[in-house]
Amino acid sequence: MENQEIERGRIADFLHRLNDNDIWWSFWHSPVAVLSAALALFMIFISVFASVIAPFNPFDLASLDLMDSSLPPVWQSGGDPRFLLGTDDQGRDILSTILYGSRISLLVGFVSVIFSLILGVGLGLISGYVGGRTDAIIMRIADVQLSFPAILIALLLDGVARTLLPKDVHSEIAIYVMIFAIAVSGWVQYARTVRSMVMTEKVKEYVQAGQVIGLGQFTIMWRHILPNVIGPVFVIGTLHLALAIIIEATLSFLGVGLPPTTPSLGTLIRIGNEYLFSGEWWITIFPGAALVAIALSVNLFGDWLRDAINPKLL
Amino acid sequence: MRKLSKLLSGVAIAAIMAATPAVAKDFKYAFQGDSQGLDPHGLNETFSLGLLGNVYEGLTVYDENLALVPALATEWKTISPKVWLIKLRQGVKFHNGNDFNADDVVFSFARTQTKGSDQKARGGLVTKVVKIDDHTVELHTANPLPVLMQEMAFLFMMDKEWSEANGATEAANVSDANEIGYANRNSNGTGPFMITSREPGVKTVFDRFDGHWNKDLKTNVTHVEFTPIKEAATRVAALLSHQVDMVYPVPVQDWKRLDEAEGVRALKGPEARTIFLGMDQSRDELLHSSVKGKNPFKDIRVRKAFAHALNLDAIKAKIMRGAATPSGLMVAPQINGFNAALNTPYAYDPELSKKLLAEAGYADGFTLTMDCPNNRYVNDEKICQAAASMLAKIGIKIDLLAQPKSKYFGKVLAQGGYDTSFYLLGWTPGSIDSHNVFANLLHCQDAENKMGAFNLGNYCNDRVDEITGLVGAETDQAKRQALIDEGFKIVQDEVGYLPLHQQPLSWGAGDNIELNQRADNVFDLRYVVVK
Amino acid sequence: MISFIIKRLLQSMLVMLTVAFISFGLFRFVGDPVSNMAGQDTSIEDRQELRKSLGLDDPVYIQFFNFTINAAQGKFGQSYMLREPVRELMAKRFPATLELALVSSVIAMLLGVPMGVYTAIRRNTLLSKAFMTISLMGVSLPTFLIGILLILLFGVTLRWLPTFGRGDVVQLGWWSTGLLTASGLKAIIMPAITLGIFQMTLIMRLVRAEMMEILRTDYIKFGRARGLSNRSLYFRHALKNTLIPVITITGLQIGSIIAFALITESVFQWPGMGLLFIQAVGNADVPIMAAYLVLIAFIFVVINLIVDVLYVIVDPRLRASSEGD
Amino acid sequence: MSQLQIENLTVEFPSRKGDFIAVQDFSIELQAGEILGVVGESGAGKSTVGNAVIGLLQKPGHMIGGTISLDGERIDDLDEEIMRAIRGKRIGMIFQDPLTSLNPIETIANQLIETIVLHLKLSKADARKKAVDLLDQVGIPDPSVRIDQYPHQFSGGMRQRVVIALALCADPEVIIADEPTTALDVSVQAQILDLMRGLCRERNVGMILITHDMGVIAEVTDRVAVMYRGKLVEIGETAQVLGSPKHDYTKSLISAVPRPDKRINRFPLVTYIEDVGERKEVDIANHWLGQTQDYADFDGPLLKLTDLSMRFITKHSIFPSKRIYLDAVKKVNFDIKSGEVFGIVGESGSGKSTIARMVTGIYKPTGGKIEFAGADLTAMTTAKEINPWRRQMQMVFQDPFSSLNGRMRVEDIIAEPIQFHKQVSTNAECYAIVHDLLDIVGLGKVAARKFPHEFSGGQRQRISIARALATRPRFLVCDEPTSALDVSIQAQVLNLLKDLQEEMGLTMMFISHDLPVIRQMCDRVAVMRNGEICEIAETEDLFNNPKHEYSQHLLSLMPKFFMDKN
Repeated sequence: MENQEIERGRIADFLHRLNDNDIWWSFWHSPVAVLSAALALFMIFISVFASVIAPFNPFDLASLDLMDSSLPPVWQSGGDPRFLLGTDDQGRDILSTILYGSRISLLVGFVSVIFSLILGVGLGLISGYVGGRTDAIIMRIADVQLSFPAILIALLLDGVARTLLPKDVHSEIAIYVMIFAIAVSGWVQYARTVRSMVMTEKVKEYVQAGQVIGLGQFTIMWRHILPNVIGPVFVIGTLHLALAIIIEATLSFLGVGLPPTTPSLGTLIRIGNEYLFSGEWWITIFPGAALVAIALSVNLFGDWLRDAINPKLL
Repeated sequence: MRKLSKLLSGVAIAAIMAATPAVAKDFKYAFQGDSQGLDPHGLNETFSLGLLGNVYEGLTVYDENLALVPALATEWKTISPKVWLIKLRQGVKFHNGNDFNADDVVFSFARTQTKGSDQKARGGLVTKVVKIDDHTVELHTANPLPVLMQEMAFLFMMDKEWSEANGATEAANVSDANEIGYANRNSNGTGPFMITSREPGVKTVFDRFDGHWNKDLKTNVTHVEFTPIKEAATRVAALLSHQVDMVYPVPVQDWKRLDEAEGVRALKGPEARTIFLGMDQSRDELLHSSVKGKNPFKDIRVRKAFAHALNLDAIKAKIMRGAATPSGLMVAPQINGFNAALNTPYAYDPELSKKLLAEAGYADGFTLTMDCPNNRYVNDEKICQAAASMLAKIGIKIDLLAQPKSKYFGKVLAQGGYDTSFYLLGWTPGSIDSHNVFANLLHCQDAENKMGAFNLGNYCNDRVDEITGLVGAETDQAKRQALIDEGFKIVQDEVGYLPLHQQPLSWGAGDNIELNQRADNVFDLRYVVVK
Repeated sequence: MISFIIKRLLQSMLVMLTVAFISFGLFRFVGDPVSNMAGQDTSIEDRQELRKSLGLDDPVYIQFFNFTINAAQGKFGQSYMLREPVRELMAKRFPATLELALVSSVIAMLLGVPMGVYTAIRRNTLLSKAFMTISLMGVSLPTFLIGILLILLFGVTLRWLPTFGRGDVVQLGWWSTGLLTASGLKAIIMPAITLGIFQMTLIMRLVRAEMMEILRTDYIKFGRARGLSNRSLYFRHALKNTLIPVITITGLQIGSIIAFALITESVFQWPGMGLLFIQAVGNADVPIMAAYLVLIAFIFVVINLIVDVLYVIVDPRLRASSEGD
Repeated sequence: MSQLQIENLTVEFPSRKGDFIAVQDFSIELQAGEILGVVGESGAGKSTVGNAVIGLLQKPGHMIGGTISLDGERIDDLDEEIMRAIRGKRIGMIFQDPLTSLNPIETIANQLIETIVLHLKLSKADARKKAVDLLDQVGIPDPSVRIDQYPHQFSGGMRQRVVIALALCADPEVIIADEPTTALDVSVQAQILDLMRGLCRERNVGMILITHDMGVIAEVTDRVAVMYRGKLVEIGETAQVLGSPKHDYTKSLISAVPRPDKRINRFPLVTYIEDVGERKEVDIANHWLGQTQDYADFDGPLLKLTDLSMRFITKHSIFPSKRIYLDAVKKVNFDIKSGEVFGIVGESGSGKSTIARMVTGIYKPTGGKIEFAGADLTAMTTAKEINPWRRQMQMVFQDPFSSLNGRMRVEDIIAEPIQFHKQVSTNAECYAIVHDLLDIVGLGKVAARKFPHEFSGGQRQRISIARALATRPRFLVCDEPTSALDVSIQAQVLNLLKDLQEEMGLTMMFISHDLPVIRQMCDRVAVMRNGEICEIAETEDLFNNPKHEYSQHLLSLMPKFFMDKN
């Protein structure tokens, strides 16, 4: 009972604070931010519940019938009412595949961003706080990695994983390989941002206050510095999410991404690209639009967030 | 480069223009890859050999209908089962003006056996070359070999003097980082075209060789530019926008677009390549399967179940857009030894498949990894996907491992230890004869005698092995055909392979271009006419 | 200054060695070059022979040692795929890629800088918001999609621009340029735009952020209080300060543009290093892949060095501190 | 006629939480050659007045009433173009921070010449000649050489001279100087003020001098206007306003200024001063906070520094011989007795803060010994060994805005040291103590669940003090605890520190650059310069009879207005 009281008090407290919060306020007063967030949430929602919403399960090979393949959307002549947006070359329902594909794209995006965020923030914290030789080594590695764009690194890692890992398990682990590759290619930006922020934060007096109390380095980093540098990290994370989704699509487009039996949006676009000239535009255009919708909404939101939190970030 | 030289020597060019026939015709074409160097004894690969076939010539050549016709040899006959007497064409000149003679033949055969050569097998068919006179040679083989002259169509003759003068007496050796084979970057053949400039992977320019022995060639083309374009969409776009006159291959689904578009057309034709699925029938346990302790493919009921689960007509209609010929045999109609009577595909009957599987003890199916190339054959990966979904319907769960050809072949071929359980492969017998199929695909694996090297699943039947030997040596056509039929029948009954179809040739060209689309997918400039 | 440069050079060498190691190490285990070099009829013994002659049977460290020694001399051996010396292949392809990268950088700069300045000065105008949103399209549309759409529109439908290749090139010594012929200029338009869009977005946003930051500084406020005109404030004082980081980042980006170009090159069949690389990956052509990686790292290191030195020249604050050496 | 006339100026800043009136009904007149001070605490609206005059109000602020006239002509309603011609030409402006007021990538010459050419239409060569003259006038040695240098090659004081030259370069009639000396050290400050006064007199230029510093007002202004919350509360001759203020606010403001001339027990509390925390009386003797029995008694100095040194590397190099060092603290020795308040005074860079940071363990000394209650802290290496001692000494920092972690609630900030040192067993107990501490420092329990940004500077400094007290320390280091605060708030915080010191019997090390504050707070004082101690003396002795030359110099720079008054 008493706990409930306290809890209610806390919620009221939170709501009050939220109402008072400039970011929250500016969010509700920016139509672009609201719209893009709504679109992003919508895309996330439909992909999370893809298995409920989608009329078919395109990953279930036994359910595909080759004779249903390459059907146009319903409103075109030859369309089949079962397939709202038409079918692809293997008879997969495009709508269902987009839903499942978005799920994969978002999953790859989110998990790889979280991966590289943890890696980058961790290394950035250590680099910025400890300094000296540790810093030099970490930043040198970052420099080397920066000389190769993410797509190249992901291409390499993917290639290596394909060669080194047993082939049987390949299609099952392809998605993890992809996540790992994108994650590893993205940590540098977090690390650099966090590092430079830590360098400015660590000379601030609240950090010294922690030292005077006797707190250990880890506690100071974790409890004091991290919460103060995390804001911009989320901005980068948001923008990186869009980038990760695009990298995934590009890798899949280049044919080193996810296998066509479990197509992501990028794989679908690659498949569809082969049919652009033959007039089966729906195989490319609908997944393409879905991809752009996800990337654009996430980017617009991230862009707004950047302006709200720290316009100096890139 | 060209531009500059044009600028510099306008007068000279005008003079040449006046000298050459009034009709100077340019022709541009594109393929998905480039020739791997210009050395005629370099890579034994269809496209490279096809491209070089315009520059170099063998003793024989295939005509537009894949019939063997004389080229540098005018006559040949066996003077004993293992010895062939060859009359060489007279008055043939290399591009540099040297005469072609018997010394060049002896030299060329010797060159195929040098370190960097990839033509060792083909050249090795001939164990000895004896010069009789300047325009007569004897070829000795280890065994009686009726198909020898077919093989000679892709064994190109080089100029001994030129090779010696330029240090190109050995085939280009890729292992030496510093020494670049001269013949790899320069050419001097007897063919109707000579390469005048080349940037590997970017552009190769051919000009007509006026001194060619055959003045009756169909082509009126004098200048050719070849560009590799890797992306199919870019390639088709290049044709659609008339930046090139001809491209190949064209995705089958783009035929409609090409036919509808103004001024271009799709060229379709049957290719002599048979696409089939193979199964590992020799290991006691499959390398990549959920079934442990036994090999389901050793059970003919399982092989049959697979055979009846595949809907070849659906693959033809949907994936190949109607452009394939479903096949019941391992050879195409163009191949010597093909018998239409035997060419009946397994019937599509998934219910039967389920029943067979249940009988074999796999009522719940099993999981299996399928190896598939994704850039080698027409729609190769899509066929595998379709097969996977068809097999899924009878309870077989396929994990599809589709890879670029380099990785695919590295895994499934001999050098990868035949690391596969279930795979898709395509085969065109280079000699356009069924014997090639028996030797490579149907014979038990026998590394020692270089037999069955591409029988990846090691399908093995003693009688078939026996037939292979007999067919190779049999010269009586009727007897030979009977042996071939017997062999194919055995393989068919035992479901040794799952033939799918002969894939189509799929090219695209401008309406003003007349050309010959040969069934072995070789594009021969000799038949190109620009209107 | 000299010790600064020496320090930088040492660092660069370390970077190069690392990259050499990585590129060697990674590619040592990717693909099987032998299966590419041998045709389908080549016997197993011949394949073994080939492996041996390529040195693929040596211990790994010996292979790496040989690799590094050769790489330092620019010798990467022969391409398995094209049977040409990699050094010459790269030299032939390099101008195409560099021209593409430079033209797209120039396009990105010419569009990105004014747009960035505009959006920083007139933050709340409609045009400014339109720029911001449109520029986001540049990072939300995958490069390959942009390329395909451009080809469809301008190449196939309108037939204004060539859909592939470099057009006619003119040879200036060993350098081949497509910028001196009409067809070459036409050919570079679409690939350069495709490649430059991402860059343009980046530059525009960078300029905007820096500009806004600088417009808030005291010296701009003080300049205003002295009655300086907006033009002088924006372009003489603010933009000049803005351009220092912008040039740095753009410079550093050239390295990654060159590498990033591989997608564009592959879509437009642009005969550059990226195309070569993609083809090499498909064919497990180790020498080309290794050379490409090392070359990219080398370009990066060189640009880095140049930018560092330029930085010192442009920024008087740094000049003073490095003079102290 | 007055040169500059401001009548009924009212400036509004609209915001989503309501419109904020920054300046209300403000009227002053400035005569030629006169220096008019505008004084007030932060947020009083004094800078807004200056910005309004040159028409550069920060957006979205705007004038909603009143007029501004220059030589009888209205200038507040002019077009931007015409106004721009007035800025710099007729009204010059000087800002607070000389380090950021100059474009770092342009030479001084370029910046001067650009402005001169713009306003005086001279040729470049003539403009350059004039620029060199100007630099000479503002006291920059060797001006013809130095003019081609970049701003970073000048020291802070020299840069402010350049800024003044820039403000003067078009011979304006009026100068507005907004806190022109706040960022400078005392000795430099005096020189700059002298220079400005001289230039105004010489050129008969009127100047509005905006500052929060009563000392500066007393030093240079002829008349002074006192602002409080956007309104003008009092204006008059400087001597009259400072000597016998009429308005209550002025009175409280002046009384809050620490007196350099004599030591008083407590600063008088004046009702007009905001931010007064109602201290709730807590019986400290019987409270947990008073239970400091676990400290062993110790005879002799509580803190003893022996040859304490700190050397920083300012330029790294692989070769030791090429490294450049800074000796921030050079072999310093002193003792602090139990219960004493020991002051350290010195200008910026003298090493006083470095000593504080070494004592509290933020920096590791490069030489010497720190003994605390007889234990050699410098010899301890493990946290376990040193933490019991850490608990006994705490620190109050200078900047109330950065010394509190903005992401933590106030109660968590204060609870952290208690929890870390495991001084109580339950969370409930801990937070009860935290609430009492908040009462003690005059914030009350209501502050507990808020975040630091919801508090003003003075309140934050109270939180900082509460945190420092949370470990029941017996030694407190205060590093410039009030230098970032307004003078009235400073008085509050200093009173609080004095109260606490007496109630808890704390020993204190009090660091400040402000001599009057030192005099009010400390029992003994060390004067530091360049990392060395010049003199240690009883406070009163030092102020009455400084022995060291540098001490004498420092004392001579003290603002004189109280001395004049008496």
